[in-house]
Amino acid sequence: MSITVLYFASLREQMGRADDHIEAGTATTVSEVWSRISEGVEMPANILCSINKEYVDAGHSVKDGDEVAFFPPVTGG
Amino acid sequence: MSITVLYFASLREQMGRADDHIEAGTATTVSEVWSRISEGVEMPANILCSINKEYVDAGHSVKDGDEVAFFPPVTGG
Amino acid sequence: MIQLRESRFDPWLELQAYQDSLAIKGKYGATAVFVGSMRDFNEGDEVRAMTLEHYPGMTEQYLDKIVHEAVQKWPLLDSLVIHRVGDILPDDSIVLVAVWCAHRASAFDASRYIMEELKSNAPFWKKETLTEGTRWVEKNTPS
Amino acid sequence: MIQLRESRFDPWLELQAYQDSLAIKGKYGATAVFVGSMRDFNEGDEVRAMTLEHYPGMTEQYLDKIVHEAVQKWPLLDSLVIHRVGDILPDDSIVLVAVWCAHRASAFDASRYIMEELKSNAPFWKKETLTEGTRWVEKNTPS
Repeated sequence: MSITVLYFASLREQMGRADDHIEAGTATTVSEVWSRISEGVEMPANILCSINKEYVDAGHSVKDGDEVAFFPPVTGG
Repeated sequence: MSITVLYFASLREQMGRADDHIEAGTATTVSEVWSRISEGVEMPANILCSINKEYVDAGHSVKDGDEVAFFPPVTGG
Repeated sequence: MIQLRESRFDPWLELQAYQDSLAIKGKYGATAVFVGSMRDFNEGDEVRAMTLEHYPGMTEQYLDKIVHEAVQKWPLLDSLVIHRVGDILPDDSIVLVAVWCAHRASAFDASRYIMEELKSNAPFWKKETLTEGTRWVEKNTPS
Repeated sequence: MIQLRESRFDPWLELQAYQDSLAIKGKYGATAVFVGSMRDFNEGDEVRAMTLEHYPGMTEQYLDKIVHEAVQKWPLLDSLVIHRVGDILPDDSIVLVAVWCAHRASAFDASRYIMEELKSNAPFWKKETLTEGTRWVEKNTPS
């Protein structure tokens, strides 16, 4: 199961990279993806998550081929 | 005591003139000015009044040299 | 700035020129604008033209009062109010209200306040030319 | 229409050109516009420049969603949303939101709704260049 993970803004800088491509187990969730890519760092409460460019909660399930993104609070406009 | 009276919009057309110049008694009010110029027609409830270009109630007193105006509800913008 | 105009104006070019003249560049983060235009249809009837009457002197004074009230209520950096008078055709701009503020809440609130006060109380009167005959607009709709 | 722009735009010329292209002349009585501009001062510090990051694809999709929600809620005749991305300087326009309606209440409500939803949820991130160093803007103020 192959998943693309994207990071934006300050989180991208903290991660030191813009994306990851991971092979997850069969069934997984956004928070499990976070655990995989963060090497045990807890997900900050204000981090937002999306799957395939739609907002989701951290508990949302992730399927093969999904694009998962993590980013800080938005500051446009 | 000389008073200028102005009419605007539909009221001006109903009066058939844009203004009057009247000699009132010593002390008078906006409604008394109306009575003088309207020949007994009661002031419609929605007519607005001003003295010297400031909104006033019909009971407001009028003094020598004042410019009194009567006009219908406003419809700008 | 407050202006009555007897001829057609382009609200966007007015805004461009006015904003360009302001010495507050980099200070405003929020500009809120309202433009009222003449529709070709009102109260179920086709409207061909319109005449906007005002009370010279009182109208300007009343617009000034509204803007001063807005300045008391919100931190406005600048404002522009332009209102047409005289003969107007469909699609013409009738009124432009613009405010410049540091932040957006006050810009939204102040522009709407100025427009509502203008519609409710500023001495202007519209007379519509229909397909047959003319009629005075009797009252503005509350917002 | 929704657009992301990588270079400076003049909101008033954009509005002039866009409105001129609309086939709704005489139908709209109310246009409400909001323009957000870059200030040279934020959170007590001088700001020299700014970079606006976005999430290509999701940002456009989210702006589209907001406008569709507004169309469900109010009778919009048309709308225009332009948002800058990339490198920005003080006094540059960051965002333009404009709506055209028959009547003013829906124009005021819809333009503010679109702006508030955009500020709250559309995926954009500002990084400021100060006199010394850079910093990410941490959150937008609620209106």
